[in-house]
Amino acid sequence: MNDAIGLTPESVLLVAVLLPLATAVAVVAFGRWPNLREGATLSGGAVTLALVAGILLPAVRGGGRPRIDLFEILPGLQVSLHGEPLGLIFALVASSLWIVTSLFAVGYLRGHHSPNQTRFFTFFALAIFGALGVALSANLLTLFLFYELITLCTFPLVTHDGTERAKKAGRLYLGLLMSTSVGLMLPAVIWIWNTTGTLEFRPGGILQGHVAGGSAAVLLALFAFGTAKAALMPVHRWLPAAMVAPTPVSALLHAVAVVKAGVFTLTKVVVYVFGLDLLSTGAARPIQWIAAFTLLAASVVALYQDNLKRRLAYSTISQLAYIVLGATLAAPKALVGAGLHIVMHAFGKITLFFCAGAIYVHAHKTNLRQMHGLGRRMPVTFMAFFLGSLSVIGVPPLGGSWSKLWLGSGAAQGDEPWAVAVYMLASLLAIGYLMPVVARGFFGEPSPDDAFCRDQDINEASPLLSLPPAFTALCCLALFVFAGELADFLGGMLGAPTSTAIGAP
Amino acid sequence: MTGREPDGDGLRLLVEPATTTRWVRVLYAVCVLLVVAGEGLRFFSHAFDHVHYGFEAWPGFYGAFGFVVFVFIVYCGRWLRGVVSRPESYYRVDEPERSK
Amino acid sequence: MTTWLQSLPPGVIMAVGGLLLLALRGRALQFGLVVLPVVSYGHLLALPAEHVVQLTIMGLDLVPVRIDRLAMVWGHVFHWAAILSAVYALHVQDRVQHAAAIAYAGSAVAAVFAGDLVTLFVHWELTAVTSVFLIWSRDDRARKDRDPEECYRAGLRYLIIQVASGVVLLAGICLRWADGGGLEFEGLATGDITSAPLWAQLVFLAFGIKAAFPFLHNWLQDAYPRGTHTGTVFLSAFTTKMAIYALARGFAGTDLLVPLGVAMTLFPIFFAVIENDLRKVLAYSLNNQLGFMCVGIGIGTELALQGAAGHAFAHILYKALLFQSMGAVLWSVGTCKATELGGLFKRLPVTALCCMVAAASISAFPLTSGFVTKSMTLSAAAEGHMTLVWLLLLFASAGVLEHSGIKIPYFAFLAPTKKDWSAIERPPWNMRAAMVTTAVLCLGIGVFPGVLYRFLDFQIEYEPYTALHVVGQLQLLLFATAAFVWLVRIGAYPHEKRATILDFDWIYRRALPAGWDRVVRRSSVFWTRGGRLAENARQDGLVWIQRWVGDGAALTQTRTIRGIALWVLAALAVGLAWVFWLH
Amino acid sequence: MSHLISIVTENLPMLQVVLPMLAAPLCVVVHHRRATWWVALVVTWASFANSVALARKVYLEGPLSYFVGGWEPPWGIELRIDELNAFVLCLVSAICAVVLIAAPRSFDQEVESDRHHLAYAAFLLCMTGLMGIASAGDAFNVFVFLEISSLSSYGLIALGPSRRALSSALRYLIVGTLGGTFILLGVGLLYMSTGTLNLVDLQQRIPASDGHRTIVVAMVCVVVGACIKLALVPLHGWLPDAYTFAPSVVTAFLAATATKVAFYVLARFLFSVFGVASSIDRFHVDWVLLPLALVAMVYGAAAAIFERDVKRMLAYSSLSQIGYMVVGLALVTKSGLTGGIVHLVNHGLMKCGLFLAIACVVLRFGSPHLGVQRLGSTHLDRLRGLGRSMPWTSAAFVLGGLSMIGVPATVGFVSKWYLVLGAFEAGKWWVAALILFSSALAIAYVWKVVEVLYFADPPRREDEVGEAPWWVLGPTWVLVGASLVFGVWTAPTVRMASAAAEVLLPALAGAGP
Repeated sequence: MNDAIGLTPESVLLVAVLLPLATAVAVVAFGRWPNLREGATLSGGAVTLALVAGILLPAVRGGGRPRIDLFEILPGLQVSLHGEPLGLIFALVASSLWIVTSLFAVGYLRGHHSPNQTRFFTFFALAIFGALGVALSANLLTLFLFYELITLCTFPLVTHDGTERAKKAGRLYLGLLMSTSVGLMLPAVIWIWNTTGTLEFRPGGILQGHVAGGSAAVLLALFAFGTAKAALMPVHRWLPAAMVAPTPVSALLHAVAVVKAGVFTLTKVVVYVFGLDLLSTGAARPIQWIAAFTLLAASVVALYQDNLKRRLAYSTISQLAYIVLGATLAAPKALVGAGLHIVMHAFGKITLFFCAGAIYVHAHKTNLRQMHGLGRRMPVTFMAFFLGSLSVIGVPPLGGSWSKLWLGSGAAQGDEPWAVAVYMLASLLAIGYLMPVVARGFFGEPSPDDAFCRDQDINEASPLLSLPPAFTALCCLALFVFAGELADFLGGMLGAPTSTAIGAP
Repeated sequence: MTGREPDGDGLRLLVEPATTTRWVRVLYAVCVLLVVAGEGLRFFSHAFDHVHYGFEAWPGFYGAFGFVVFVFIVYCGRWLRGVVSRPESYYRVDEPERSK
Repeated sequence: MTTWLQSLPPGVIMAVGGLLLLALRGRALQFGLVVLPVVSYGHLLALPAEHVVQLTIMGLDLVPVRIDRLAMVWGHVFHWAAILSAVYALHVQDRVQHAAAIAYAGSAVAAVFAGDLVTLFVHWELTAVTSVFLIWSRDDRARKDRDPEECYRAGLRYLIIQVASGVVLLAGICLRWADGGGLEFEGLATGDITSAPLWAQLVFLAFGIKAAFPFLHNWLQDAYPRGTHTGTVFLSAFTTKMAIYALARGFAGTDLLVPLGVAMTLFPIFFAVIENDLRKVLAYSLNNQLGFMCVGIGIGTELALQGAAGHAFAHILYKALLFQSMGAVLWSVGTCKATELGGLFKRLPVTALCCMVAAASISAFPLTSGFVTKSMTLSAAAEGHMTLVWLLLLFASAGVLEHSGIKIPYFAFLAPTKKDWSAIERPPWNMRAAMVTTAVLCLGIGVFPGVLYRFLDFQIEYEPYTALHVVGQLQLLLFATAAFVWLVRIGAYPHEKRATILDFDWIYRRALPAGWDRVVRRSSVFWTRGGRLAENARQDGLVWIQRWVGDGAALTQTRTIRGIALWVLAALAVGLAWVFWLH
Repeated sequence: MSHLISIVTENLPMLQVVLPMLAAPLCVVVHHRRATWWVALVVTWASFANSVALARKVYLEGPLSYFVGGWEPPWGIELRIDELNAFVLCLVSAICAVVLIAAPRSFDQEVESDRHHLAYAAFLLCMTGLMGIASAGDAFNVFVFLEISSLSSYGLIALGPSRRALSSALRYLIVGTLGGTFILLGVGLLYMSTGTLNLVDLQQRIPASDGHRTIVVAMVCVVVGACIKLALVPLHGWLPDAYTFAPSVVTAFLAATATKVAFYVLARFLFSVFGVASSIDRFHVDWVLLPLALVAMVYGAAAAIFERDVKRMLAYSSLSQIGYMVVGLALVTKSGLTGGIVHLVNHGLMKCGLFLAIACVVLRFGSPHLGVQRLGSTHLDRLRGLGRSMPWTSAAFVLGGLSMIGVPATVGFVSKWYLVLGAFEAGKWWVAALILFSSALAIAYVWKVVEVLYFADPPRREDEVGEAPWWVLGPTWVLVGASLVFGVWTAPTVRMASAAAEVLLPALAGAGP
């Protein structure tokens, strides 16, 4: 039936990527009518999600790998899109969270009487355009193209407030992200092109037999630091700085588009460019160590942050390192874990950011020490925060526990027991930096001059602010149940022989 | 919900100084009786035939063991208190650090 | 319908239903609080005695439900404890506490019926994150003992350690699964644990944390005294006994458990003697009781295992009763510090009597539940010819009498005091009802041990009431009591004193943080200095670069014609020199 | 009619040089401001069409020779068009055609009204010279056209509104003449030792004379001369001031063409005339040029970061970008050379667009010469908050800047791709690293302006004038648009550039992409 109306998976690839772009145009066009404008965003998101989930997902699950070549950007190099499990998962996350985040953004920006809302939603849609492009790119060049697009389109979002701090953060954001991608990732891409003559993503990788272990290590390092969006130390500094952005942007940065594009790129490169065999020779060892260090160091730093969003930012750095470590462990299970964690962390972290945003708009509080007893005023928000935290920590029955299981098991499978220890230690640290928010919020004693927390009449934030986090928190619960499906689906990226190695049916 | 419970005057016997001494004497007497009972068992039944260890059959073994152990524990406790006892506020967080 | 109910893991009704309590208040909340454990128990009883549910997900063969004889022991007693504790907590109007407590009880039950390690892990962690709310929750009745800040910190420590146990378990699972091994939760190791595979050792460690092995035990004494007056009753019943079950299921006959258990029976005794907070005394006592069970599991014979199971069964009840009575004191007086109490029996006679029943039970006086269960472990040790173990356990039995049998009732209810308690409120009816019921159960088990053994479907015959056993035990207990009296009379018994007693937790509450602070401070000096150096270097570098290429600097100022010409000539000269040199 | 057409088509190579040359005196004669503009406009667009047609022909039929007046070499003047020339011709005429649209509005403000006809005449003469260089088939005519273009460009620069335009022009005049003299010297020496001036003949005869001292000296002279015109560091001294003080449109025109043609001369002489065997293999000119180019690349970018005058900043950026081109040349690989040549066009497009955007700003504020403010009208502080009042100009600047950085889907990326690829092909990864480092520096200087445009508050409310006229904005966007279009649709530029690279490096033809 889909074929009858011309919606082959191939054409859907293109349409799904272009829809956010069209949405951006519509947002500009409807700029004067806010409700119409938001309607454009939401319907764009809904259609995109429907296309990805309704047509691409079944096609790829059925073993299909739809592919479409768009145009030749350089001789011999096409801008092409393809659908494969890992990318599709990312596309699903991006398009589904786009809708939720947009809803939240409406509540946030209107509640906050923020100026330049049209600009905001335009670049928001453009960022999603970039994210979907990254997710569905069929070769490194296409990926690089969209990767840079995300950086550029999120810059106006990061600096949305236009203050001196925002400007400074924007400078760091753009400077770090672009200089690393241009300075490190681009040469890696060209190096690969020069060595192998192809930039296609192929199961099993394209580098096998072309580069030796040492070169592979250097190449991997170029990718690991070139994708500064993955926030490996020491190229993580943009992330806490970018916290000056409005909270929906932080949510976008942390969950939907930016950081996920970074870790997704790394995972994708490991699977489809390097291939597991090449990396299992120890070429990934240095990056593993750096990821492990980042994982722990960022957690420890998070413990000391009083500003809630900064705390969450460092938590994100740590969680991204989970994925980077998982990807570079180059064991089948760890890769599935990395893919799973992209999803689990997306939903968990976006919940936390929504909550932080709701608290900011409703109670005008940014710092932990001001939030004592706030949970009794905003129970839904804090309950959502609790569930989101548990998912990030990796406690059942929330989705995050499964990705932790896969990652840990992958570490063991890759014969790196220390990595198991690192994962486990990090989840304890995560309790240390997340649970105080819940405990203080619900049970803390508000300070005597805190009229807000002491006022018995004040209640939950507006539905547009409190329902999105509640929804995503429930998604975290639901993901616990559906993680099996996800893992089986992700196993498909490793090809038939390896998917039996991970134990997936 | 509360208040219908009778005052425990009946139990006062337990602690009135005049009666405590009597209770203590009763306790000592029971102890002696128990040793006697143990010896009685030795002679009038075969209970001690099945003990696992020979020393279980010593006259008043359990009683002596209990007494000595108890005194030992208490003296150890007194010694331990000297080592590990700290002011009650030892772990208390300094005021400035406490959240407001 | 039947199949759906049958595949529902026992306890899940409570675990999920507990969350629904969040939406209720008033009568409905009270109703839900009691009905949920009752319904859950009904569900369990309706299930077949031997029953397994299997499930495959992500290539993992899971067994969410596995019902058998051993699990049923815990299944019964956990439900009893849940129902009694729920009744005990009826007067509290706090949705969060109730929801947490019921969900906690439910997940503990579900953990007991987990047939594989992953399912176990799920419930294992659930008990942690639900129970912590019982420590964090506010409790207006216990303000004096529960400084909110201390409770918050203790709760956080508790949660971290509990989840640590979970992640160690998970690490074990990860290692096992990576090898492609099965994850069934049954007989993971036996004999020498040091020669077991690493994953099994990790699982052992995980169980050990929750079972409060020596040096891993402090969360118990740290957190339980900080629970709410009703919350601690729940806490005392589930977490540790769930761990004991897990050890019995996975590590029966593991040699190391015997010395570990002996150590656990011994060291808390001495701390309990000098501890002032009576709920903390009970926490030490709990630790000591766990030691008996560990020894039983370590011995691993049928008698020992059933001794451990029976002991756990009886223990849950009398320990709950002890905490209930202390909770009642807390509710009435607002504190459980021995220095603040004494002579309460006049005002709280029912509580006092129940407390004494519990004290007698834990001390294993004949006709109480402790007598008919604890002695199995000792017998098993004796039958295994473990003389030293046997002697030390006997030693510990006298110690139990010291801290739980005498100290608790004496200092709370009997000790001479000048305080006038006539103004204090008496515990509400539901607390008293729960206490009395529990006390009756303790005595009933003691009087009719056969009923218990049959009820638990024990496979061996054991007769606790032999004349020798009764006389010996009475000798032990009464002579020890006599020693107490004598010591008090000669003034040698240590007076209670307000104090903080250091334990191993000093390491992570004081030493490590202090060391870490020093490291942070040192390194922050280093960082700030290094940062300043780096910043200076950056500034200097910028200045230096600017000096050369900045606006109008040496290299960018407008050139004189002569200057440009000189460069041209130089270029020409260099070029010529270059080519002629190569020529 | 068809006869006429055939005359035109047969004389295409000639026409594109002769037309502007004839139109220049016409402008002087006409003397009317707008009329002269129309004359110039028609001629440049005709030349543009001419170049495109010619390029088409070259690609379809191969290189073609044209003998002026039908006299064959060595006595006549030969115009020889191959893939490389055609490419350069297209760029020059296209830039001329587009820039000229913006000229009148900008001249109205910056050039005294009675000198407009002179400006157009000089413009056309300069174009003549540049087109001539690019199509001349013999070395002497290269020199002659070089002088034509140079002399007229001195005049153009001198028309600038500031008094310093004169001194800059004078400086350029002297240095440029020096460069021209060197080239003349080199050409003379070549003629001395080979007896021919025809480039093709030279190419054949030089290997025979195998490193004759005279030829070596000639090579040095030509390279140094070309490098002066090219403004390769350290021979760049004339450039920043000349670009800064020339009229805005002139800057846009010169920046996009003059240095590019000089690059053409350098490449032509090094690779075709002297040949790889001599210039590279024997005398390792690349060993000298590569370090200089790398220094230029980094130095230009670093200087641009600190520069507060936007026009001057772009001038420094040009130095850096010239460095890229020379790097491509000095790598002596197929991809490197392709990168250098494609960057010649790409940089022409984007830099011209950027300078035209600046022309828009200048239009809004008035020139410093007219004394609106003490601050130069192109000073960074004058751009504060322009993003709001001049959205289209600002957006054009941003897009041009992104291209300068080398963001994918812009022309800058295409150039960078081939340059880095060339560096990898040559096994010089450190060159790749420096190229990318310099790109990272480009982020800094571009973003410095972007921030001022969008995040700074306008200094004074009365400055809220509004957007520049479409007569200037249009060409700006045409160029910026082109730099985006050719960033995605790279087939024409890259294919032409790689064909040109094959002309220069026939030995490497077939290697690489």
